[in-house]
Amino acid sequence: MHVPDGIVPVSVAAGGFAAAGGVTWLSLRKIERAHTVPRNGVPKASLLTAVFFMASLIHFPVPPTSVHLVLSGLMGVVLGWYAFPAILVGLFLQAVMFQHGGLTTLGVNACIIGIPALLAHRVFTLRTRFGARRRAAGTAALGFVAAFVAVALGAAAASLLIVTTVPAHLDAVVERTAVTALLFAHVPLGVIEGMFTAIVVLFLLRVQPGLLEERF
Amino acid sequence: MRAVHASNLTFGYPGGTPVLDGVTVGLDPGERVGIIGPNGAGKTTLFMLVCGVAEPMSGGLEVFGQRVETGAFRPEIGMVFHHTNDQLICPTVREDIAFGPQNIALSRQEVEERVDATVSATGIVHLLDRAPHELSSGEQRLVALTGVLAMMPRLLILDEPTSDLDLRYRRRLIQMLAEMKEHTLMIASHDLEFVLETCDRVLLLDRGRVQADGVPADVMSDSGLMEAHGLEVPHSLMAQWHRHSAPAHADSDG
Amino acid sequence: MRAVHASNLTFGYPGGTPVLDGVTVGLDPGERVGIIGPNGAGKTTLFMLVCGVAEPMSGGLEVFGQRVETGAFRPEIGMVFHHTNDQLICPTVREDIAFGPQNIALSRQEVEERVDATVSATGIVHLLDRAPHELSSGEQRLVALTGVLAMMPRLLILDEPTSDLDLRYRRRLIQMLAEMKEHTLMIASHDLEFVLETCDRVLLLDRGRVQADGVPADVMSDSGLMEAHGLEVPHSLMAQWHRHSAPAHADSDG
Amino acid sequence: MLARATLAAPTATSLARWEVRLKLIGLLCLVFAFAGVNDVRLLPVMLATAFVVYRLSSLPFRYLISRLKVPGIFLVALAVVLPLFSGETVIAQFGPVALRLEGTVSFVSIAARFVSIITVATVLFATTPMPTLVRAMNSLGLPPLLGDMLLFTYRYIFQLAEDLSRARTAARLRGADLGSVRSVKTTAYIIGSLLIRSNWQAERVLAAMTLRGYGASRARSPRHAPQAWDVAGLVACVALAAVLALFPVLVL
Repeated sequence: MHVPDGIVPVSVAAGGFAAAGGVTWLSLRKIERAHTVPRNGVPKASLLTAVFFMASLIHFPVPPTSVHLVLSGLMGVVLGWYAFPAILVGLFLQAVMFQHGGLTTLGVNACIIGIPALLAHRVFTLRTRFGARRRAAGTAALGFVAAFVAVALGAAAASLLIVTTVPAHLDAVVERTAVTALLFAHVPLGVIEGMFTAIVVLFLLRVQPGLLEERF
Repeated sequence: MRAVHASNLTFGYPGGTPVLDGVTVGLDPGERVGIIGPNGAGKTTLFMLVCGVAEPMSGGLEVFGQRVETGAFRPEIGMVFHHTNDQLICPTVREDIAFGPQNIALSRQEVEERVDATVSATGIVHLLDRAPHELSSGEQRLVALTGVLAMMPRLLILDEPTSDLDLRYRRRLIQMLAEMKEHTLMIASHDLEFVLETCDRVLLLDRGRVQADGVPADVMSDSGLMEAHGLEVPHSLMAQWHRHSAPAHADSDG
Repeated sequence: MRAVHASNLTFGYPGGTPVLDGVTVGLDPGERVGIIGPNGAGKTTLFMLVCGVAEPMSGGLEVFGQRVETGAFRPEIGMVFHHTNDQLICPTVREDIAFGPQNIALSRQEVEERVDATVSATGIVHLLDRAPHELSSGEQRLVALTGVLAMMPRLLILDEPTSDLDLRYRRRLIQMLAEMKEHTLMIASHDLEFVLETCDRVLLLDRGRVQADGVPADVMSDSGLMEAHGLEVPHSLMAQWHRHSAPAHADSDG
Repeated sequence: MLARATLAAPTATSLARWEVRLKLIGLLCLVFAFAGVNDVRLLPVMLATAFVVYRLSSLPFRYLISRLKVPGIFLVALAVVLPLFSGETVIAQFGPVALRLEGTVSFVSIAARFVSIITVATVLFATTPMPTLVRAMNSLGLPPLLGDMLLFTYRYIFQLAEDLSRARTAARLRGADLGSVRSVKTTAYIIGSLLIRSNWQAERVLAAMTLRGYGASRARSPRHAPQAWDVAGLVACVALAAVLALFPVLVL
């Protein structure tokens, strides 16, 4: 789901940075509005980002290969507006430490993963509409949906981008097949992400519901 | 058959000095062995090898007569980590203790029985519905121990079991260990008094080698040996010396 | 002017039993006060109040004659946390030690001088370019202490400073504290021998109250008092008793 | 895994001593110019530039190879897809399999860009300690909050790597099979536990930072006055980048 260096034209890379810059600016503004001392949220956001970073290195076997978690949905759910800066930081560190993703494509990747994360957050806030009796089931279901949708959106964006920008000589049919194939390849990941996120949010709901409520 | 049999065990990272440098040691079933030594002596590494988590560079290692295969699951080996925090992962204490038994595919009823039995043995029934994360460090250590005991290990490994414990929990642990007659114990600890109270044999590990092996009171009262390895003779052994020498004159004190 | 003056200090969480329940205590500048008691006695909470991290429910609190305002930065108060890992926040030791001095807006040169001076005082020059996560727990504790000392605090608070320390580092710490004549010290520790060696006064805290306050050897040798609060008379004090009684007959031992 | 990923210790070469902000701008200019290279004739120039920069850094080539390994898998995939399926001009036919010109060309240029960018980026990050780099980015306009988050995250991922690995080991010793999809629940519990613990730890970290004056005043970032040498390096990079970027315009 990460677009590596050297693939997309420089105009797309630049566009990615511009968009990511805009969303970051918006996120920071929202954070500043919500807090008297915005910097006090930094340790929390950073430590949780570190957890997500480590979690995204865990592989699950999906024969014939294995997948690793993206966690865009869960990050949105837990971090709120901090999710976008957090994802930017995580992607930067991944690119620098593992050459996973890319440096020139950092902006593009941040948008592919970060914007769905913000969306996932919106989806997840719907859980307040569930009554106390169905709170757990509703939280789990929305956790699943939020994560699945975030992965699906990210995968769709990445696939479209790669297929349309890379080989200038593919015909339309092949292109469409490639996009569809890439999308379907992401279905197991979406399901695993959804399950994973649902279990984590249920866990947090039972042990420390505050982590799902507060927008530090 | 020996409980643990390590011969010439060596472990290290490429390019570095070896963490374990030819450790040969045998433990009989039911022995309670304390492992002392300064930080970085190789205590935790030895445990990781015995548990099959890390792979030795060379040397042989058998537990209960069976070669330790790296990565293979051996339910008869239980380990309570120094950082017990990392060992407690379920939303409630009850689930956490059931975690191990569930993994070895026991029936639901068997799992429940195991949980009940272990929990009442360690006296933490009142904690069952709490989240492990909100417990005090002493309680966490008891829960981690209970979770390991629920696997019914024959070899129980404790890494710094008294760190962060206050005296009440420390005493409780000493008492519990005293009652566990059928387990083979390996205990690494900086708390020499604790080792003195719970173990019937001690290994002094330093620079990856066994520097001494014997009866705890003997090894630990050897001030030259202890100081050579960054340790001190525990105060109680110094007091003991006085006590030993005192009785003849006890009447003149009264 | 007293270094610390707390009067009837109370702290708790809504609906729970109070963590501190009317603590009144005064420390003179230069005093070295050990705080002992079981887990949950309120030691760390007391420190959090003195540092201005938490807000008391009621009661008065002054440090060096000035009221403690919650959240206000008081560079003259330094605290080394129990979990030193939480305190080492920069990617390298050098930056971590410079973190505090930089925050009080010293010039670059002043910051460097402070770092150099403190680092050589605590003897960790060789660690400067290492990352905190690759240090041993003993080294981490020294670095955290250095980072706090670089702020030149007058009141130094240490929470369980010997936890996870092996004897080499423990001895080094004792020596360093002995040389720091001008600081007022507050030390919470389960390591009673350490308190005995470093402090000239001890407070026994339990259930949120000061249960005893006096000379360490006196308070800690009172076995009835100690046991009532989940503590034990340290072995060295028991040995001392023997030593005190022994001399008259010393010749007959030789 | 993380231990191997740790950045190489910055070496004492000229590139390590290059004033960080100028180095950052210079090398990033090169990287983005590389990303825009489409003309096949420029590929050798680009690769040569990357090679020279890497030589100047004195980093061992083994290190670069190790950095290229992981993302190289993606290249291998492209090496199969593009030359065989993209384009109409067949240059070679092996039974049903045809090697096509356009696909081969686009694969070669993607691969060249990819290798060049990673080479220069590796130099940038391996010769600059992360904190210095972030400080420089801050002084070039990166919002302070983002810089702080970057440094904190970087600081604590190593601790979390250890926590996570211990937690997984502990679970495995209690019989958990972490190599299966069924382990999703166990892994979710472990991550949930780490989130809760990190949340509490963050409170302690904040307290510790506040006690050392975090936020009391804006820390000054250390600045070295750039030497002529530093500026020359920047000029060279920008000039090269400009040539690469403007070549198509100039030639036409």
